Amino acid sequence: MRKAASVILTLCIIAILLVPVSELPEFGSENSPAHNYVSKTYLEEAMHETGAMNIITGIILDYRAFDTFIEATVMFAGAMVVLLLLRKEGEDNEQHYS
Amino acid sequence: MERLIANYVEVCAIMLFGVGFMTLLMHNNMIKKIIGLNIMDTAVFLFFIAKGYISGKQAPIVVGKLEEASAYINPVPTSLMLTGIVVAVSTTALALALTLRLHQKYGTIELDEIIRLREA
Amino acid sequence: MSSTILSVVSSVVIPFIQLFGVYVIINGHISPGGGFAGGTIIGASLILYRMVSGSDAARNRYPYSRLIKITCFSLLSYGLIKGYSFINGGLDLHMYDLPIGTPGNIFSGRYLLPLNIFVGAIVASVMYFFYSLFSEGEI
Amino acid sequence: MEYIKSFPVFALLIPLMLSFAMPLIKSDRTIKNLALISSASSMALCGLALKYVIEHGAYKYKMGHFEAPLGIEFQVGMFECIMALTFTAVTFLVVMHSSGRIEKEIGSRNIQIYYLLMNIFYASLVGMVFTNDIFNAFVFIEVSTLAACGMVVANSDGRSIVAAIKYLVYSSIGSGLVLMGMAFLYSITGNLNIEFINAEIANAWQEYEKVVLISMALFVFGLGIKAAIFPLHVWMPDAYAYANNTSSALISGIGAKAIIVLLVKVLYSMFGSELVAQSGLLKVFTALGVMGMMMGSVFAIFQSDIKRMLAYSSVAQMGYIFLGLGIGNVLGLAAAMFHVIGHSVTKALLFMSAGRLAEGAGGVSIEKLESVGARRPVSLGLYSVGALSMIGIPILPGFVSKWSLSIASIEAGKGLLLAAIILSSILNCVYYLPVIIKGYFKKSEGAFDGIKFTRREESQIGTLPLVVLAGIVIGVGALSGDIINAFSFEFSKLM
Repeated sequence: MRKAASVILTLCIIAILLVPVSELPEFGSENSPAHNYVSKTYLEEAMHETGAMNIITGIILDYRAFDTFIEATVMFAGAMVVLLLLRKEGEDNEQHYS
Repeated sequence: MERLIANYVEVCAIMLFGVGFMTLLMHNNMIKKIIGLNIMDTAVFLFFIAKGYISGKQAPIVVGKLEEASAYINPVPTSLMLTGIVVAVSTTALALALTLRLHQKYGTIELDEIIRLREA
Repeated sequence: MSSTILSVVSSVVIPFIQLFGVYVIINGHISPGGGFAGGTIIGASLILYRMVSGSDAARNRYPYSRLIKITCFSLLSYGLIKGYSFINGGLDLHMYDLPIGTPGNIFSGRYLLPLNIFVGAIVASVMYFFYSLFSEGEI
Repeated sequence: MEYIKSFPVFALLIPLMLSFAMPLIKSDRTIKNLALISSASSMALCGLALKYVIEHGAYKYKMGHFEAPLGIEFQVGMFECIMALTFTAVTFLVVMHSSGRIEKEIGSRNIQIYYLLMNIFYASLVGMVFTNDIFNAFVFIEVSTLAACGMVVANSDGRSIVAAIKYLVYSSIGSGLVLMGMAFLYSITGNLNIEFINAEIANAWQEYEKVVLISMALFVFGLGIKAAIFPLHVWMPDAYAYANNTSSALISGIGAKAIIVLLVKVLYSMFGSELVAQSGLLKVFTALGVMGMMMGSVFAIFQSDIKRMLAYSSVAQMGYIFLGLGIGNVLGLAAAMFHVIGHSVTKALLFMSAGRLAEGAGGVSIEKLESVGARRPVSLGLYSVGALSMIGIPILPGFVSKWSLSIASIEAGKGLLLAAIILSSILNCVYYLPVIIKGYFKKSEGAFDGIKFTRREESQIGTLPLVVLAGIVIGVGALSGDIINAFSFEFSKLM
């Protein structure tokens, strides 16, 4: 019973999500609204304003550096929680610091 | 309807999302649930990056001379998905660590058995 | 897993993997790659070293205390550099900023190079943390 | 040059930087003091930012050198500053209260990591309230989920691990839906800043109508799972009940509330209120709200464990908030946001005092709480302050939000909601009053032997934050008039 219910639920979620896909601009089309002035400015200005030849690095480390800072905290928090969970007895503090 | 065929990558992404969601709901084993979560995350990343793609354009890395903006694809979705991937990595690592602790505590990772053990 | 073939081959291969990882981090703002990709490569080489030479040798070479110091130091300096530029930019103070330099060479881009190095260090040690905690429960 | 403009950024950076420094510090005492200092300084900075906004009005703060559509920016307005001040004040008092009792709750090995996660948790909530960039808000949601998950499993007992896994799986589904909604939205608007998306949606609305509706539905469902509205609340009771007292006070007090603040920002300043009204979302909110109020209270009545009862009462209060969102007029929204503040302060007080009662009675089940007043008079007194606010006794915030919600529903012509509010208040009494009555008036045999009737229960330092929190609850009730006016003025611009 549970399996049938989850299959039906998933199928109707897929159907609901496919409705807007049929309205989205074509895949790979030149003039879709997503490629507006914001991405054009990134492409043109990134090299002059941030000095990065790799525009993606320019975006994540200079334009949207706050995003990447919080995301480094995500990684750090994930590592700390895994450390909290899987650390066996006598690990962290007792170890002498070389 | 023909737009669905034109947007075949987005349709595959949504199918993948459905597959991941169904794996999540159908299986009781924790590892399979985590696999389902990963499939869902990958589907969302595929969908997001597919929106940034412009056919016939090159990657937004300036090689030699900076060509005009219309020679490159849209860089924003790719840079966002870098963050999304790291978030997915941390969430999966956390879920696997919790599963390991579950196994140590209850000896099984079947969620319905654990709930039965807890009730008993 | 400590057969001689493995240890010999890995002692040859690991330096090159780490060199490649450092290259990917250093050239993050010029060629494809960057902190995340390079960090994962270096993390993989640490994991390979731990696999081949066993956890005791790995614990002496990459002890928990040194790794947690590296991670915290790079997170703190990322926060300080970027905090400085948030305040500096947000309030339009125009205080001193590193020069952009000519886009082609390595020391160009205001804070891109140090930030890439810090992010690479964080990602490498976190990947190594995940592996050693999952396999033995201690670093 | 007013440096005060950058105070919200400092309020966020200080806890993060201190949490990065914590693994290097070895003595637990320093770590507790650091956590206290960082939450106190965040609270002070948010207070000063609020004072600046009252005098000079709202402003936008660009993070770094780049303006809005390219870089990320903070929207520092009256609504955000009041919410951030509430969250940091509750955190400060929870941290002060926890410093004496954290060893008992989670043992002494994980203190360092626990306070680290607590710092990251409330810093991400402050960030979620201030940020004006939708993808930045998504990353903040993820950080707060991971940190909250870490805090739930800190006491490493089997049930909290199962609760944490359920919590993580549900919020991963939620963030997957939110990210999918963002992908749809980005594909038709092209930028990520909330105001700019609002402008783009205005002209992309006719052409891509279904895409906007579906992305709004995805946002509501994704954030709804994380905010634990009624049908999607399944993960919440276990997570709150089996976590230790400090984490459940913090996560229930401010965790779900920041998601509600984000939902309001997404709906009203990104999609626009006429779009929300047009899309029939208000009817969904009203239905969810009424169902949540009723079913949450009904579940809470049948609970034997006091912390699970409080968790289900959170579901009922979330129903009130969504009822306020569903009414659709300015007063309804202002009343809902006032209820967010009132509930976050009261729920933190309730969870902390319930934890102390459980220690006094030696168990979480409500039957054991008979005549616990003899052993824990102060905690039971504070618990009853929170409970009376929940029931809706005048002067306390619970009453004010119920009162303004009913006025708003009459104004909006939906008088029927009045019946729901009154019925749910009666249900609230059914499950809050017995604990107070049992504690004070019932006398179970053997309850009084071996107790010297001293007024002081244990350390005075421990009860100070609770008394201050009870004072804040009463203060919020007293100040409710101008808080609601401030919110109504703020939301009238958005509506």
